[in-house]
Amino acid sequence: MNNENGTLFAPSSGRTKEREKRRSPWWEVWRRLRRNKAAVAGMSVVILLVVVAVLAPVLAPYDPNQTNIKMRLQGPSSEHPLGTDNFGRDMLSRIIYGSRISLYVGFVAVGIGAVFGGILGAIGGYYGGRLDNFIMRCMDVLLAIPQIILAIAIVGALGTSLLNLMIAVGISQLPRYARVVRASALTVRGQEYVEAARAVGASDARIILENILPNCMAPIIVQSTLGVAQAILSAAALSFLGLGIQPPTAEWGSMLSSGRQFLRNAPYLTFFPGLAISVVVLALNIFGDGLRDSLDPKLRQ
Amino acid sequence: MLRYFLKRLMFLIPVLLGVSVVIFSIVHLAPGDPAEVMLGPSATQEEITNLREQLGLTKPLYVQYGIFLTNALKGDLGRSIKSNAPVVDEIMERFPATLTLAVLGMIFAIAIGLPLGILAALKQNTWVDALCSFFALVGFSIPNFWVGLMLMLLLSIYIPILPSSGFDSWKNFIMPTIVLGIQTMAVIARMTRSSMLEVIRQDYVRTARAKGISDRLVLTRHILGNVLIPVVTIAGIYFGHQLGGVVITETIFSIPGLGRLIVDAIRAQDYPVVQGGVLFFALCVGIVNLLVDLLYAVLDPRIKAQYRAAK
Amino acid sequence: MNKFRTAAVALVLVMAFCLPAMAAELRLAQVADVSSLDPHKVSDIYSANVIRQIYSNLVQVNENMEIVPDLAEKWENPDDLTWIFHLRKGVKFHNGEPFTAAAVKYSIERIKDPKTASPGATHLKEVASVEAVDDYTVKIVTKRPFAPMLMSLTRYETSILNEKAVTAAGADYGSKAAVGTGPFMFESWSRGDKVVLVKNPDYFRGPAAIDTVVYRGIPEDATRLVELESGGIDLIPGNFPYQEFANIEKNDKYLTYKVPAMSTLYMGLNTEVKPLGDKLVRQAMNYAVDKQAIVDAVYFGFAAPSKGPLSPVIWGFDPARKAAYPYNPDKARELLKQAGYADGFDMTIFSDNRTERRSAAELIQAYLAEVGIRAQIELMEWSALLSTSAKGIGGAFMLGWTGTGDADGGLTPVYHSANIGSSNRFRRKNEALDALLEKGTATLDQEARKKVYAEAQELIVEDCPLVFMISQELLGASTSKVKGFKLYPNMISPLYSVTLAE
Amino acid sequence: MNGPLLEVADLNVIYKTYEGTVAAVNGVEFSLEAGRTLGLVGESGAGKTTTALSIMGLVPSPPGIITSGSVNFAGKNLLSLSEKEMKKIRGNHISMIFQDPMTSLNPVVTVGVQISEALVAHQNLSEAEAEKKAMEMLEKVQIPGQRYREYPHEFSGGMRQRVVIAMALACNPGLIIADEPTTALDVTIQAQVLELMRSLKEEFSTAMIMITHDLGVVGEVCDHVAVMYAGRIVETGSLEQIFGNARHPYTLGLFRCIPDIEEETSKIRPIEGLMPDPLDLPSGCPFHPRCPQCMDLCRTVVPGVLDDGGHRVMCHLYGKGGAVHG
Amino acid sequence: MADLIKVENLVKYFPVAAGNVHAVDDVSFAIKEGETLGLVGESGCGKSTTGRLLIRLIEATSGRILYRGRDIASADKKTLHDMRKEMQIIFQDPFSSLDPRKSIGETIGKPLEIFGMGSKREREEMVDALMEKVGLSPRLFYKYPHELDGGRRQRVGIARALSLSPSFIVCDEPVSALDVSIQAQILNLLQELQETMKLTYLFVSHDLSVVKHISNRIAVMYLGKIVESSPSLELFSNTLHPYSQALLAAVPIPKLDRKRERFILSGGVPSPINPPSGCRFHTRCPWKMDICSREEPPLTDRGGGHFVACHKVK
Repeated sequence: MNNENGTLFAPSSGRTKEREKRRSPWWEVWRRLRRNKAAVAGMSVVILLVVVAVLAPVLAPYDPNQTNIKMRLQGPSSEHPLGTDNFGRDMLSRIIYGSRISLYVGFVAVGIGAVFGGILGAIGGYYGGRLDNFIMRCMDVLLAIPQIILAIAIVGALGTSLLNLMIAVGISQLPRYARVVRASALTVRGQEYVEAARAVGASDARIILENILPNCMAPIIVQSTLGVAQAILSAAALSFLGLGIQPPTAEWGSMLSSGRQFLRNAPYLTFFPGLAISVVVLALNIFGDGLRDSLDPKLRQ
Repeated sequence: MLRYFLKRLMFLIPVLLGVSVVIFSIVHLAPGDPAEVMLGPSATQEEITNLREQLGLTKPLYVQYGIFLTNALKGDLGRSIKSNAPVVDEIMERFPATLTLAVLGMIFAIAIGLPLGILAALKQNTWVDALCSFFALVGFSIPNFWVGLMLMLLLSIYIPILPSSGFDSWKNFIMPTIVLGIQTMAVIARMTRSSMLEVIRQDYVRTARAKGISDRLVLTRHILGNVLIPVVTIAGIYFGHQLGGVVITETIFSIPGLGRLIVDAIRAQDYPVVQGGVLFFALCVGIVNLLVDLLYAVLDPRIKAQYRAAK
Repeated sequence: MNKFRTAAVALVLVMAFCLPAMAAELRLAQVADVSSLDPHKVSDIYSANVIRQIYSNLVQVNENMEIVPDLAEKWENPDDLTWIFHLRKGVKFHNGEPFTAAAVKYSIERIKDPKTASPGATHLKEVASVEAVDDYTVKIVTKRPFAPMLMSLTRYETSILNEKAVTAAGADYGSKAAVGTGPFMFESWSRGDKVVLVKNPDYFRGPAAIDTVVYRGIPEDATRLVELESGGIDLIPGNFPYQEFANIEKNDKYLTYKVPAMSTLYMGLNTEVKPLGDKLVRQAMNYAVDKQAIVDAVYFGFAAPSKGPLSPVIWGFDPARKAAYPYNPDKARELLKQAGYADGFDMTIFSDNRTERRSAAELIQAYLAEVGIRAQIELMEWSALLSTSAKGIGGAFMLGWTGTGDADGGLTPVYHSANIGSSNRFRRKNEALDALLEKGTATLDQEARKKVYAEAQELIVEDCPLVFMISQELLGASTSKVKGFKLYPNMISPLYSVTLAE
Repeated sequence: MNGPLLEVADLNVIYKTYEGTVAAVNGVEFSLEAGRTLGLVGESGAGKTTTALSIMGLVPSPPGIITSGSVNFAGKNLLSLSEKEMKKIRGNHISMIFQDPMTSLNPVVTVGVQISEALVAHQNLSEAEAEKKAMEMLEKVQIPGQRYREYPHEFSGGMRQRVVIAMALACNPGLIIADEPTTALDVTIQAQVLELMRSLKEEFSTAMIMITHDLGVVGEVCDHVAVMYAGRIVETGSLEQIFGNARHPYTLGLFRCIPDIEEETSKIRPIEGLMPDPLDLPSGCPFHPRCPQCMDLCRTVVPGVLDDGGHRVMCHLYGKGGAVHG
Repeated sequence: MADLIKVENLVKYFPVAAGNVHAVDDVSFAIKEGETLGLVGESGCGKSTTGRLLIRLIEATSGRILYRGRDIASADKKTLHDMRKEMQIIFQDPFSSLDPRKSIGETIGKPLEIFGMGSKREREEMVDALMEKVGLSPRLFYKYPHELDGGRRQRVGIARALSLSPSFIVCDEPVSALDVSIQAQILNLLQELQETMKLTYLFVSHDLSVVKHISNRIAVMYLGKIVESSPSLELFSNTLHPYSQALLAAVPIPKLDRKRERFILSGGVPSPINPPSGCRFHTRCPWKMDICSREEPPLTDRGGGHFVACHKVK
């Protein structure tokens, strides 16, 4: 037998060797992403939105919840660029504050969906067999119920609140993360480097954590970006149906919903919140598309 | 092959069972009580208790579920608490509107989405592609309820040429079809484009081109046949999605469909209607998936062979 | 032969021209489709409207909410417990069956039968027995002197049904069949969409002027309005969007209707929740909210601040009453200080998602904030709100009350301590009030009753287990060709006298 | 016909990518007589496939651009033909066999249709006639004609490659370009397919360009050999000239890399170093960084071509060097 | 030299919908310490499965694997873990065998980390030494696989396998995905390492010339069975089994004037799900006799350690 403990490879003379700079695969992704003009534009809008959400108190010209009956239903003017609603609240301020809720809902709902869906998918994909089968059948059940109806039922059961809305949207998105992660876990599991890791004695937990999950990240990230967009849409749809956001919180979907009764006299009450949702979702989708292209190993060659 | 489909049909059973358990638990978990809704705010405790008993709501939940399940197996989904009409009748009376909408939406989505995707892929990296792709992306991103309201504003209020509610004439269907189909249209266009681009790169397309056959033949025979498979998959998935989307469309355009029935029932805690309606939706989704599988067999001989081989 | 042919052609032509004019069709849009046409099984106003056209009652209310004869031509009280009704003769059900006292007995007993589980049973809970003295005389005996009896019998829930029709249809009664003695007969119901009624040529007051009535359910305010404008419907009998009313009033293409409603909107307070048990706090809250602002903002002026627990159109309303608790934030702050809440407190307002209630809650929240009360709004499904508030909700709740049209129906269920746990959602026991309410029910002398109720109203305003809000107005509109439509305060307007002009 | 069937001169192809410009083919020149077989040998990335696609007019564009050169086939410069005219050549006068028989057949179209469509397109045959001819072609590649209506998935790998061969031969083209036709196959199947190709080539007297990385395959089927390295043909000549008297250090290196199965003990001597980065080709002779006989001259000057009785070498060792040929 | 590894009646079936895939069906062989056994055959013959079974990357259906006399086919988890230090594997595909999200240094150092050898710093230095050993510049420590060409990646794979200084390495087609010039470099490297580190190889390949070049003994597999096995040179000078002969004849040789008989098999390899009865090769065998489809020929010694499983060979 050879020398024990790998002493054959005695440490080479000191750390004199110069190494080339570390450039992680993410750097590569970023480089490709940067070249995609549309993706950069989408990302900029998303970043802008985050900035707006964070700086809402600074940016908003008025208190979003300050009612002023005398000033209600004023069309866009220099004083109120986007007009006022039926309580005389400034629409611009409400839309600015609304970005907070939309982003919050989007990210938390996706967080819920991605974490639980991802765990279920990774377990199913790595271990396979009956466990996988059971998990996937459960996902089938969730998929068989139209998303929005499932979400309505969940909100109905848990009660109307922002948190419950996020849970409902998260749960209804869960299957897609489970499926995406499972699919890539299945692919990764079959890769020789996973076999190699087992050959050098890595445990299941180590393989899942160090090999499977990092290599599933690309689809998870892409799916999550697009998922945030979808979650914002779903949450807005639920708010539109009158579920989820407590008044007087400024939220785009519920603003749109309550503006609807003034569709004839004050269409700007529905127009602007809808436009805001569209722009954000569009930006996220464009960014997600760009990210997908940058992460796609097929385009890497 | 028939056996394969019968088997697939059997696989629907556990899914439907799962759906019934999930939805039964969710609706019964909700606070509130259909008896109270029916009797209104003036009801006395006694009246509520009496009605609850009449409705069988005083029994333990598992017993209620058992009763529901045994009856459901006999094709009896119970009677609506609100209207006392058989749930099956309620569903069947509203299903045609929903089905019409969903099918029209799908036809719209395919009729617009498919050519759009093909065009974009054929003109890859030109302004035509950019325009088509952007159009699809916008269709994918704008909230459909907003589209509905804006269409209504434009076509019923500003230029009043289309009715804003009801479903009596073909005119009634134009706006709802667009609202319902727009997202699917976008998805199909995107899927068609990416699938086209993938197929175009395939060796067999290069082989076909190396044979010197016409571009039209390459497109129709060698590309489209293979493009359609993922497109059919996504269309199938979105058909189910559209069934959910009808909730919004039906609300905006006051169309008496299944989506609104279920949502109203959820809100009124009309348990039998919720359960029956959701189960029916799940069944539709299952059947559509099955049809998609059948379509695969038509489109792809490999899959057909698999079905044949499956026991 | 030739002549005959000419005549036939002429006839066809005349018919062709006349047909559209002859088949006068009235199309109405309500907020929702009906849920059932079995009067004993429903409790929603939209079904009630259709039921009102199909069925008759022993007695009815007119547009001033006064009791008038319907199937009963006259009635008397031989003693405090007995009601004798003399019925109209020669009345036929839509299925051809004659209307007799047996039908009355059957209908009342069906409502009272626990197996029916009728939401309307509450109105007849004091009835001890019904007896058909002869074919055209009915005797009803109550358990105790029950003054609101007549008002109860005007309710759509106590419509008179035909036993044969009910038995024949079985479980499908109300969805596939509905047989009454009213001016219109049930023709068809496409679920979720519309109900079609046709005129009853044998109606005992003579056939109605319009041939067909189509009730549609259009939940969206905007859509309903667009439909009226585009000619899709002729009439919106109530629930006209407030924000649009001023515009349409100006437009002479439309007729508008406006009456004070029987219903009131209030914010109930669970008096078991701290500090809402403190009367000073409750009064402070009443002073803190500017009700006129809610009238303006939410109802666009089509409402009035409440003068007490009853709407002015309810029988028994004390006309001497002034607005309860006019807006006075200083007084509110003072009262709060007095109660030991100078720094205010935190509370929750529960509401369902109906626009008016939610909007009112938002404004209330803003006004309460001005006196230091930090209220949070929590939206719930209607069913959850009903259920939770009956069991004792954790704060205030937005609710409306319509009652029966009689002061008893407007007060007893909501304020009598016997109803704590169900319809007394304030969970407030006031023995003096209980006594007054009981007395009001038992006093058959109407003038004496009014005094009792005036006292009760004062007591409630003073004790205020709720924040009084507004009494709203009912708004409706139609195209100008609709003639003779009257909007009733109870929102159940008969269409018998409506005609359609060319 | 006079002169060679195919004459490629000064062919240059680049690919424009985000990373930069890849010089895939650099001044390739060769010719091929009717009925003869040329082996185009080289390692991956040498530009073999791009050369083939250039002849077919199928260089994917974007990103590929043919910057200069001519491809004379039967007297016509293919590079100057319109797409429409090119379509008449493709599959009719020149056809191509791709590497992977698993992916070069359309999975949803029957093999019969895939064979007959070229016949319908080029030979004015009716569907029925084309079907009959296609069945004959199947028989020719030793597949029963009645399997005409089957789909590719019903055939094994070796059979699929035979279908592809039938497809390529259907119109009896003057030239077949076979791009690594047996690389994806097992050795015993490879032997079958090579044998089949050899006999069919005789029967149809078709010229062929055999693209391969396997010198053994070249030895089995080719008359002429061209060795490619980094987009250039570094050595070309008859089979005897190359196998018997290889001169370019790269060609020599290639032979030394392969373990000799017929010798008792074999020594292999690898070519040191790596293939050059196509984005950044070395100056001078592209092989110089790996060349054991590298001279100063090699580092700066692209060697010219020395022609010795048809045996052409592009190396400074054999010429005065300096001038780029042509 | 003693047998380092000895395999007895190794069987591996993969259950699929249509039955069992007979991937490896009753295979026995032994490898002497410091030697190389070449396992050759066409795709799907079970050679790679055999390699993986040997180091228990997949579990055998039945059979014994003796490593230095110890049965490791049934070793428990702990023993298995320790065994990893002794037995390693080099994979075929230099693309999929390296985790794209890990730098070269991490990949090579991972086994050391798992077995807790040295401090982080020491491990890094060991990795540097390993990299030099396999001809990689330690400058590449932080490079990621996608930045390297196939040959270098394969060197990374080799370095990873060597990091625990094993005695036995399964080389699963280590050069078949490489260009010829690189292939030669790797083959030489493997031989060099074998000499300096006294390694024992199981060399799995479909390429007869490569196998011949590197192996001491060669076993030819067909449809999950070893049909012939003999010392390397003997196999080429005295090929006995008809399949081996066909395989040998099929190899194209880059030489002029070769004198070889044409021997081309007809048809393809039958399905391993329901392999042919008797001798599995009988469906393609030019010498087929009646007995061949009925009885399975045993693998018997024809002298000098030359085993063959054929009814015809006497």
